[in-house]
Amino acid sequence: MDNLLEVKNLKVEFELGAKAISAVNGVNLSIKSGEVVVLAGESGSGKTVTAMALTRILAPNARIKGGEIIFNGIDLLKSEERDLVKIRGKEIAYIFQEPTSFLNPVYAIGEQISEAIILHQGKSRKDALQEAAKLLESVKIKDPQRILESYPHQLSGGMNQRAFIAMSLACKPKLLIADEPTTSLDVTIETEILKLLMDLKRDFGFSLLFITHNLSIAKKIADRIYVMFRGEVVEEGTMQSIFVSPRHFHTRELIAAYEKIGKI
Amino acid sequence: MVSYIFRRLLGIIPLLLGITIISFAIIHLAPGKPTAVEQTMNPRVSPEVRLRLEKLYGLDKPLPAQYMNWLARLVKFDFGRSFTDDRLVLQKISERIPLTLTINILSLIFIFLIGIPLGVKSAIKQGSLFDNITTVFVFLLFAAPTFWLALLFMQLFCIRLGWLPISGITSLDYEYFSWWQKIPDLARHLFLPVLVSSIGGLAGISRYMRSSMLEALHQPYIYTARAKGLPEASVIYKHGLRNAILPIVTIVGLSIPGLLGGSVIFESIFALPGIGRLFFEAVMSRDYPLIMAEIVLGGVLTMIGNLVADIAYAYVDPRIKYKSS
Amino acid sequence: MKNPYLITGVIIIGFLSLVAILAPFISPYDPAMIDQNSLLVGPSLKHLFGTDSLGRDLFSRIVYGSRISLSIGIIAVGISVSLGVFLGSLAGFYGKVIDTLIMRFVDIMLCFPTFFLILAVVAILEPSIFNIMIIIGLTSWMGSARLIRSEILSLKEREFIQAEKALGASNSRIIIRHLIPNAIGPVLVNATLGIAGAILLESGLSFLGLGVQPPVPSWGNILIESKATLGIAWWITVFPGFAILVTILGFYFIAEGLKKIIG
Amino acid sequence: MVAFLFLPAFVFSQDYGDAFIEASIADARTLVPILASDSASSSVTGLIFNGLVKYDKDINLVGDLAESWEIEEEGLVIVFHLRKNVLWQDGHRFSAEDVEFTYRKLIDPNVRTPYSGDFERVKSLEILDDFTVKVTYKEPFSPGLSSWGMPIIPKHIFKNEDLNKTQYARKPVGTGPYKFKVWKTQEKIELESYRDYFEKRPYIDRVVYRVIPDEATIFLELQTQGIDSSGLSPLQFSRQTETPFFKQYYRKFRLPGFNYTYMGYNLGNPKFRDKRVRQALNYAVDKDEIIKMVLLGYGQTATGSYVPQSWAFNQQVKPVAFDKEKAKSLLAEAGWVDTDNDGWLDKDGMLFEFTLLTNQGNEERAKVSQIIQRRLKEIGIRVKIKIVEWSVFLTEFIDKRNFEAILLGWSVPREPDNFDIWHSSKTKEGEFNFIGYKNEEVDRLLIEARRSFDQDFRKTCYQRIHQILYDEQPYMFLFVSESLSALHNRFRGIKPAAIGIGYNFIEWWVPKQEQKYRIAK
Repeated sequence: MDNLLEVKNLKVEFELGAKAISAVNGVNLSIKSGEVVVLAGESGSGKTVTAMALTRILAPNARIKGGEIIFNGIDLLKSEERDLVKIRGKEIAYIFQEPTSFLNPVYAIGEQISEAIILHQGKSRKDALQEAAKLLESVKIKDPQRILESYPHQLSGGMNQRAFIAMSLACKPKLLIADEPTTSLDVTIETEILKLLMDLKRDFGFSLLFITHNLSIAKKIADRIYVMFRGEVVEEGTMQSIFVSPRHFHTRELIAAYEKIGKI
Repeated sequence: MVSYIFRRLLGIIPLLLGITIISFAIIHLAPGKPTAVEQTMNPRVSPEVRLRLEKLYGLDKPLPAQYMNWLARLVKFDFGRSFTDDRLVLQKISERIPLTLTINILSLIFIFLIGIPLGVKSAIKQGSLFDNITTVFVFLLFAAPTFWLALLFMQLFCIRLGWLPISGITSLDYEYFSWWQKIPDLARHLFLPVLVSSIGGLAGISRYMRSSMLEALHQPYIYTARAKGLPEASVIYKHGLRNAILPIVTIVGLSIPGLLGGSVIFESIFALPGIGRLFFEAVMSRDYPLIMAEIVLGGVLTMIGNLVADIAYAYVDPRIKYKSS
Repeated sequence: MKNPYLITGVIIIGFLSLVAILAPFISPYDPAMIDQNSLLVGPSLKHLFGTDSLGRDLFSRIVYGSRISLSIGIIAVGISVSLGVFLGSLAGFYGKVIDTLIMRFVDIMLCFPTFFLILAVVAILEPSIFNIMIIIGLTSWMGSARLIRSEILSLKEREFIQAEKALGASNSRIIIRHLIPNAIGPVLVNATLGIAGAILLESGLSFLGLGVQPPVPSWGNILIESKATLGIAWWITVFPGFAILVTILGFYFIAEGLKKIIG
Repeated sequence: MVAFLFLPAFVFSQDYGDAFIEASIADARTLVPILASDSASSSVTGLIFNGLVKYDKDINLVGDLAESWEIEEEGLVIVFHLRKNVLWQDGHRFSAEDVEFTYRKLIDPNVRTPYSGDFERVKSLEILDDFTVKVTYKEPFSPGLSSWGMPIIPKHIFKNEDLNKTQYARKPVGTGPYKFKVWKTQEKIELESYRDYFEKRPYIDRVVYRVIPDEATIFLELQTQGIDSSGLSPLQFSRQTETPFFKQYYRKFRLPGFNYTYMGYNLGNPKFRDKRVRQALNYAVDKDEIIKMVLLGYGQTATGSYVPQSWAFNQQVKPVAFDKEKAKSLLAEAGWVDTDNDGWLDKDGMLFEFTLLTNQGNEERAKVSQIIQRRLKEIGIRVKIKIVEWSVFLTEFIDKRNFEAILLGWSVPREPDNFDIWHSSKTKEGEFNFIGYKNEEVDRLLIEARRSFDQDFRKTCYQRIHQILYDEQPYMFLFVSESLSALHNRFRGIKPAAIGIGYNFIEWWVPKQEQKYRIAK
């Protein structure tokens, strides 16, 4: 199986006034088609920055200082913005941590989902809304019409996250990047969402890059795992290899945290 | 919603009472009596006459009685007559309204038309040369005393270049003009006043818009919009601007009392018969009924403005809904 | 150059404050010295900024004027901020009746045509520097009060305040040691803008003849003379106008810089 | 020379038309002339209405609506013979009824007129026939004659109106050379010529008063020819209008003023009770310097309550020369010396300092007070300057006698009777002898003069008063300022005289080819 995505020696810096702070420093990772890869690490370790860098949607003061991001054989770092916008949302889609704030408060859910469909598939607004309703059904939402007309603040976090997932899947992406999608939700909803994601993966057949600080989640879903620490990947391997013989102290810390939670 | 508005309107009454009692006390307890603004003593005006005039104005009664009297008439929308020329106060105010309103509305349009794009552009290009130049430029406008700027403009546009008339609203032969001559004539007269009265607001709105837009552009949903593959223009204008512009609605509401307010300074310089001068002269000549009427008008408008701002905001921002309970 | 606005602003205002403090050493003449032989003389080595219509040295008047104008701005805003912070923190911290009362009062003051109050007081009680400072202060505190109140409302639920309370700290200690210092950022920005506003307001009052009265030189009343000398004494238009402009700009820059620091 | 020869031809071809645009710093308050006390209202009503008498160019009383008059019974009675050919601007005939009506309204306590004082001395007013009116005074009152310069208002318009609230306050009907046309509040008042005016049809068709509340704007308007006439400050007169533009388009006029500025002492204050102190102060202040600095030379030293062009003025009274030493020695005589060498005079342990009070909004007075402050400092007197708003100035300081010294000015009426200012009975609150001046001779002369219609006798009285006042120095008389103005030079027919230039306004005209504004319908 070829790599769907291959990241080589990625470096990202942030400009803060006159200073530059390195956030990602030479990350290498790869994802094969259909694979579930977890990117683990404590907050601030550079996971999210890495994820955002993949389609270059970083904050304006971030600078990609080097490396390659090869997706489907194309180096995204060398692509023009106009080519990138065709990949974002269509080939590579994202789910974020806090669905309620990552959804635009002034547009109804339907509007936000259909936006990408109209854009990437050239459908009419009416067709796009129908498509959106179907997508909502596929994320196990019972009354899609009501949700389509609702605004984010009117829905619960879990509901918003389902809607968000539906939005991300609108164009059947090859790669879904989920950045701590369950962190802001409570545990029962977390389980539901995780289950949903895995079901959807089966149905839609995307690869999943799942970012979390929580190894218990990783253990449930991951084929392979990368552990990041201070902007670098410090360990990679299958779940088993990492749990059995963690080499880096940070991995051991994460495992310790997991075991502590497990005991409670 | 209806009951919400009703409750808010009821809430105006105690505030208004507070305002009027304070102002009534201030203006009546303050030294000075209703006299001509004219700064000459006229030996032909005998002191007996002055006393008689005071009696005719009812100023010999105790203050609370005067206030109750005034309040009783206010309930019937009777604001009384001006001390200076015995004309109905309402009439004196209302004849100033069209001009004041015109200038203020034109200024408001001008402010929004220029200020919003300027602020948005600054925010998008945050830190760029454009941003820094507009920031400094806007601060400069803000920093200049109005009358000074007005005089500089007059010397430049009216004397040096001779493009615009100095003051007034119309040319003297205006009545003999046909409509296609009237409109440019009005425009030429109003240009500088509108420009000068816009400057503060222009600077304010563009700064406000800049920070509001900056805030919007740093919101998480902007990343979502980008991640969806939306073109940058769509990201900025559809997702950023729409959110950033919401508070402007509030500002429009809050501008309502300002629409009927005037600035005595630029009205004096441009010789415009606006409300600002009326109020100023009323204060200087201790024209109590007129002062009180303007305070009531100002207070009511401010409160209505706040209400309109709140309602309008609820209307445009789906996050806010007033419970009608 | 991390914060160019702040640095520029501080340099400008620092320089002006220095000028104000050192006025007697800087000015070459007594600012009130009338000289009937040099009425309206243009800038020269003898009179750097020229003279006014009483033959007084404009440079000296502007230098001394900086004392008046800056102190009007700073003291007026000092009054307004103290009042605003005091009432705002009372309202925010104690809530309930006190909050309602204070905020109603704020509402009344906000609906009040403040310009009228200023006019009335200044016109009626003579426009001394003192009165102008006080009245500007007394009519401009509402913004600070609202800001501090809302900051405190959100702060007081935070853990460290709850912890202090649990440890039995007195209310005034919590307010003064914890709430106000944490909430003061936006108020400072507001205050800086307020100083600028007060200086401009004084010049506006001068236009109406209600500013600081001569012979005391304020930038406002110096600039006003430019009206009477239109076209023949550009220096009276330019120098005091620029003094005001640069000062206000300085304060705006500081405010902008502060905003950046608070984030 | 050639031009002179052709002059008569021009005289015959005086053209009608054009407009005269004047700036007014304030709007008129009312166009009911007997209520109007502000100068804006008065200058408008002055063109719309006539009194029975008026002053001619040499400041002599002549008939206006009255053709002639007789003074009878040793001044107790004045009989006015009215013009018979006068029509109100609405076509009604003017008659004695209107005069009587005006008088009734002037003394009606319910009418808010400030001018009742002079007319309350009238015992009765009788209509002898349609065009003859007999006015009987309680006692002879010579200033009464000039008080009949009060504009006469039409009975047929006002008889059923409350004068205080009448709509005609904003659309007056008079007998004068100009008819009311339109009043846009705070913007302009426009008049048009009354073709049937009893003297003659005025040449200028329209007169427009534009309200421009700011002096700087008025001057800028002159610079763009937006107005035809405006008063000028000394600085504008001497410097700002000395440009090719102004020389091309404007004529400037420099006329003697009817005013004087003074520093008045509160004579109840022990510091100022001693005449020598007041005289010393007069020596210590250099009036020439003030005139040079504040008026840029456009004025002269005042020596009393009358202006030099008035018949009451005493030429013999000469202003004292500026003399610091003389001032010091007079003060020393009065006991004021610097005993402790601190630079300030003292007496009985009391420092010589006082507050000089003046009103806001008058740049000239602010400057004068600063010059006086500096000069008095040189002889060891400390002056504080306090500038207060007009209404407060009147009610809190003047009326309550709550001042040490004031800097003020009087405008000087054509009628020299100034009983109200100097007579010792006029010191109550609200009256005008607020400095508390009392001199028996002056009191007597004031009364004798106002009881006599003999101008020579009155002249000796007033000249003596002039002399006494300058010697006693209840005021430090400072200066009489000239009235400076600019007038667009397309206007012809202007003949400056002692009284000013406006007296023959109906003779002014503009040649057709130079006319600027359209002809009114």
